[in-house]
Amino acid sequence: MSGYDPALVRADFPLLGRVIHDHPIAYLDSGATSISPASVITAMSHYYENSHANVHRAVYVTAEEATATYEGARRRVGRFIGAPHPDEEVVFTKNATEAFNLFVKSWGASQLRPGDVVVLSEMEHHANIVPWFQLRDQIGIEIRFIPVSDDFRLDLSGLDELLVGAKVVSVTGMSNVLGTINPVRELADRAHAVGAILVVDAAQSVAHSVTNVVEMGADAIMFSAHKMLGPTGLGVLWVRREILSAMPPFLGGGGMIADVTLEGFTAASGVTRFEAGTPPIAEAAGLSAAVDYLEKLGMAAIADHEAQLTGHTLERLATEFAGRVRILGPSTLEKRGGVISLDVEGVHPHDLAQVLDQFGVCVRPGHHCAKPLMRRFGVVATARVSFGPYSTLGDLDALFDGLHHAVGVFG
Amino acid sequence: MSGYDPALVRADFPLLGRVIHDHPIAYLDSGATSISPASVITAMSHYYENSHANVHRAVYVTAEEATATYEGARRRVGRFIGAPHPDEEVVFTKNATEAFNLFVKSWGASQLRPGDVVVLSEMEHHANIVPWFQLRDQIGIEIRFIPVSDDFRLDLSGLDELLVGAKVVSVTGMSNVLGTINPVRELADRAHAVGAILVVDAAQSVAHSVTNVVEMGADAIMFSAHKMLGPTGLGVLWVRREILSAMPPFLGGGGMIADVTLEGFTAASGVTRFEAGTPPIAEAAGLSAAVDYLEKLGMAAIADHEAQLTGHTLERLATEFAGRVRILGPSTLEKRGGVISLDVEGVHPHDLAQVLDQFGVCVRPGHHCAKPLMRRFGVVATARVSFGPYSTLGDLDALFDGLHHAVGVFG
Amino acid sequence: MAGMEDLYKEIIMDHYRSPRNRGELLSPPATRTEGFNPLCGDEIVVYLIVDDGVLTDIKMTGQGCSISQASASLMSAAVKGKPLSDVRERIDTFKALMTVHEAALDGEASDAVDLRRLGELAALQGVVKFPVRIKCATLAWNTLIQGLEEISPT
Amino acid sequence: MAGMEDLYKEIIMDHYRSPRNRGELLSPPATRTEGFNPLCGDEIVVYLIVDDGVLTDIKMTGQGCSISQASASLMSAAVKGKPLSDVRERIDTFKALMTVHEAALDGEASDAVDLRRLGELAALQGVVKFPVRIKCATLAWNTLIQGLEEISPT
Ligand SMILES: Cc1ncc(COP(=O)(O)O)c(C=O)c1O
Ligand SMILES: Cc1ncc(COP(=O)(O)O)c(C=O)c1O
Repeated sequence: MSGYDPALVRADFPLLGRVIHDHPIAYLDSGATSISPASVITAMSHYYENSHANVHRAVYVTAEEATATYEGARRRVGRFIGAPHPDEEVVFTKNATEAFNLFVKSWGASQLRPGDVVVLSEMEHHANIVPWFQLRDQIGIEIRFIPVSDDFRLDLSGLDELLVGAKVVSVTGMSNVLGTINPVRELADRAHAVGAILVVDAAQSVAHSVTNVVEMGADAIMFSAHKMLGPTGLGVLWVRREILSAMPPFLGGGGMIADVTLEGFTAASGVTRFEAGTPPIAEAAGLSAAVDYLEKLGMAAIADHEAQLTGHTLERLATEFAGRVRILGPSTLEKRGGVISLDVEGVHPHDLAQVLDQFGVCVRPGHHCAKPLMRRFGVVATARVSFGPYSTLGDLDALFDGLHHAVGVFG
Repeated sequence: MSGYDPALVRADFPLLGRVIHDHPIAYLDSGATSISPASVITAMSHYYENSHANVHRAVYVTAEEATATYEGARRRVGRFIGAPHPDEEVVFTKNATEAFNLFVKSWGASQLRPGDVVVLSEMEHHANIVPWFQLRDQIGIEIRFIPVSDDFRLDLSGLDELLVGAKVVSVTGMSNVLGTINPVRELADRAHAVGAILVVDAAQSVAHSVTNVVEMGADAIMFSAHKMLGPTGLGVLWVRREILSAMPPFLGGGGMIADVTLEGFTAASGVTRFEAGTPPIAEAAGLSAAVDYLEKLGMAAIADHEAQLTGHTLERLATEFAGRVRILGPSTLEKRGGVISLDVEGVHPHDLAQVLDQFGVCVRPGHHCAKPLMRRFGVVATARVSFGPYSTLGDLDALFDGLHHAVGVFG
Repeated sequence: MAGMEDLYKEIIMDHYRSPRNRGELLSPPATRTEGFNPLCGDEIVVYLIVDDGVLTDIKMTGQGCSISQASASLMSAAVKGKPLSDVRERIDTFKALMTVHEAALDGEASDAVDLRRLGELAALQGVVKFPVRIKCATLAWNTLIQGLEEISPT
Repeated sequence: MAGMEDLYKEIIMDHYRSPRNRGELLSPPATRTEGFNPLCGDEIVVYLIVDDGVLTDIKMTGQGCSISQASASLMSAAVKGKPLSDVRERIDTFKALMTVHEAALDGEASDAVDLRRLGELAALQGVVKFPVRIKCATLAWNTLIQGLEEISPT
């Protein structure tokens, strides 16, 4: 971790200057949304103050700048995830959820036939479940779930049977509840071996480790700008060119057409066919700046830093709360990221989060949009701690102060 | 126009400080996207710097603030358009186009049967055409178009026949090409008389005159934040409560569910069922500030101001370019807004816009996402001038300087 | 800024630790109504017996946070054995209590709630300072309303 | 900042005002290929006759801005009567000219285009400084490529 100074990083994030209930804020909810460095906020203000114009269709200077900003962001984020052809593969959506819906309702609805099998996992976020259910209710596909083992891993022992008839395997790169990092490359190879494609939910992983779509072997991935230090209102869908080019449009409207008459319309070619209406231009400017910032820190360095914090937290939980706190997720650092779900005996996650708030600590209670996983482990909710590049040992001290207090009050 | 000082208004917009090719910028492209006052930009930075958190599911302070900001924006914009029940009727989307797609693919797909008639008009934006074509290709509805007369108005002489079998009439409140303001109330009454609902595309009108959904008699309206001094990445769908409550969800994912199991899902009730995934939170903060700003100026005052500029422009065109410039739209102020499409003899709109850029003047050349209308009037493109509350007579002087120059170069 | 003591009043902690009227009733004759909070996963089942216009018995099961559990317990104590008209009045008073905050947010005046008429329920007043927790407090009440609705539709 | 004179060179205005090879050819024998720019509505129809490996005739109709019209006219003059190998070379050179800007945006070095080999086409060079107009300049060329593709698929 030479060169990585969390205190310096922290200083780049205006929100971390806040004082909550007389405590410096300890933002430990990056799994829900990350916060932004000043450079991201400034990039968006800069657009609004200087180049606020619509894209694609005008010739005046600010409109050219807006177009360059927007298309530049497409290339920037494409390179960040190792996309071979950013201009032809990166689609901007409003969030990762829309990216899933677009893919399922365009690729899925056009390529899948009744009885085709879609393989998900029990640890998926609702964004990677509900759109498939909607498609099933419409065209009659079959959905199967890779089970999760008692040690919080995908149980691949029955995968061969699950893959019979499969046309797509869609799994998360990293669980937003367990922190588990899944063996994406292995899943890609096994999916491809039976002629299925592999879709990866990269929402939780993209800001915390190096992402390379080619090395992953993925055919499509989805993520959100707001979980990678960027703004709300922007998601990314990357689809391999060969697959994307066969996908029919999803939303209809301006910007996605080649022609419209009173009789019908023809869709544009290329990624713009999936981007109907005025796109999130300022948000794209923000995402570019976020990617710049992440790369400046270095994705490997960020991963190291967060692993250190995660290890520290797991250790302190084991020593200070043995038998009182169950961790819903792997208890060692192996193949796990900086998301730690707590189940504290006698303290409901909502109450825990409320007590922690009094210490300036931000953690998220709830089902984390993963109700099937909650049921699998017999809980209705957990309190989730999650890290970002700006997290520090000081945040952890606040967290543990609060945990001790909560156990005292409710225990 | 007592009290309305365009110079003072102009000072609120940072972008208007720009100098383009040695000219102060004359931003005359508000029909494509408006620019934002400092208060809107600051409202978003404020969110990112102070309350950047996800909404709805957390108990800590910044998350509560984010939720209050987001839900507050729903109420704010609901009141702005006279919605009787903002909390139950205002849905946030990514733009007006998504709002149309949501409505067509939720309400339309669930309520319309093969053979049902949808009545649009020849002057619609692609956003109010293509989604209906997509639905037609899926379920076999019939789409009819109210023709546009030679004087650039809806030709309602055959409306009774068009309405036979109609379940929905969907028209624009104001044309984004012609500037024509349509008789929405009359259309509402006639649609309702045959049991059809009325949908209004308010994208062009909402920032330029008073909007009241009840007085309009509308059942649903759509618009975008970015055309009303607000940010990119946010649209609004308002649907009357009785109609909204029967609509099935559109995008699936987190936040829109009541429950998810391995067998299926049940949708949440209320507007959140249409807002899957992390919503545009900063954008909602920006929209609130934009609405505050618009109301501070006063919608009636803005309408007056823009009418004055429009009248002035029509006059100068008639006196300085008689016979050389055709206006695609009404030539008087009656029932028309501040959008003026020019067809200049011998000067292609693209070239005109390019020359105007040299004078710091921003106008938009193209088909304005209204290709059927372009065909109706035998042009492939126009150069469109459009006003905002910050437009001034000085902008018009620059425009006319440029027009004279362009005619000189190309004439 | 609201402090913890506004939320976790002694009465609330007491009802949370020793919930009243917990358990099931045979259904039928009792009605059985499920409620849940999709945002946080809290669940409740409310059993009701109404006899001659009186809510003669109420029992509840479920899981949830201290606020939702205590609110349920407080509610059961406040309505058990009461004529339905009294029960409805209690519900209205509780609702008024919980909407104070929304109204205040909107900058509108709200009818002050007479706290003395609330008895122990007044302990829930602090919840309105924590808007996200209002949904926790109202879960049991909304489920009660639904249950009564099933017994005698209005 | 690029000025008007970079875009509206004299040669361009000349080809715009007096377009070469305008008109139609009987099809068949000529191929007829339509192209259009969905962003601005410009349209073009390119007629081609290829005889024994030589583009013996080319004619065009359509409407568009000065850049798209002039580019079409310049193109027709540059390829008419040329062997297909020469035509392809012209196309490649033109493409290289138009991508200079994209590459420069990305901060990558690009092979310099030998302007002398371009002849009159060099007048289009200024277009790259106006990225939005590149699509205007390339419309005719892309339509030509498509037409040749129909004649002898590669
Ligand atoms: C009349 C009209 N309807 C719909 C739209 C679509 O708006 P957006 O691009 O924000 O989705 C526009 C703007 O382009 C418009 O002018
Ligand atoms: C694993 C995972 N997938 C998908 C999503 C959905 O992202 P968004 O809400 O930005 O659409 C999330 C975040 O909530 C997530 O954690």
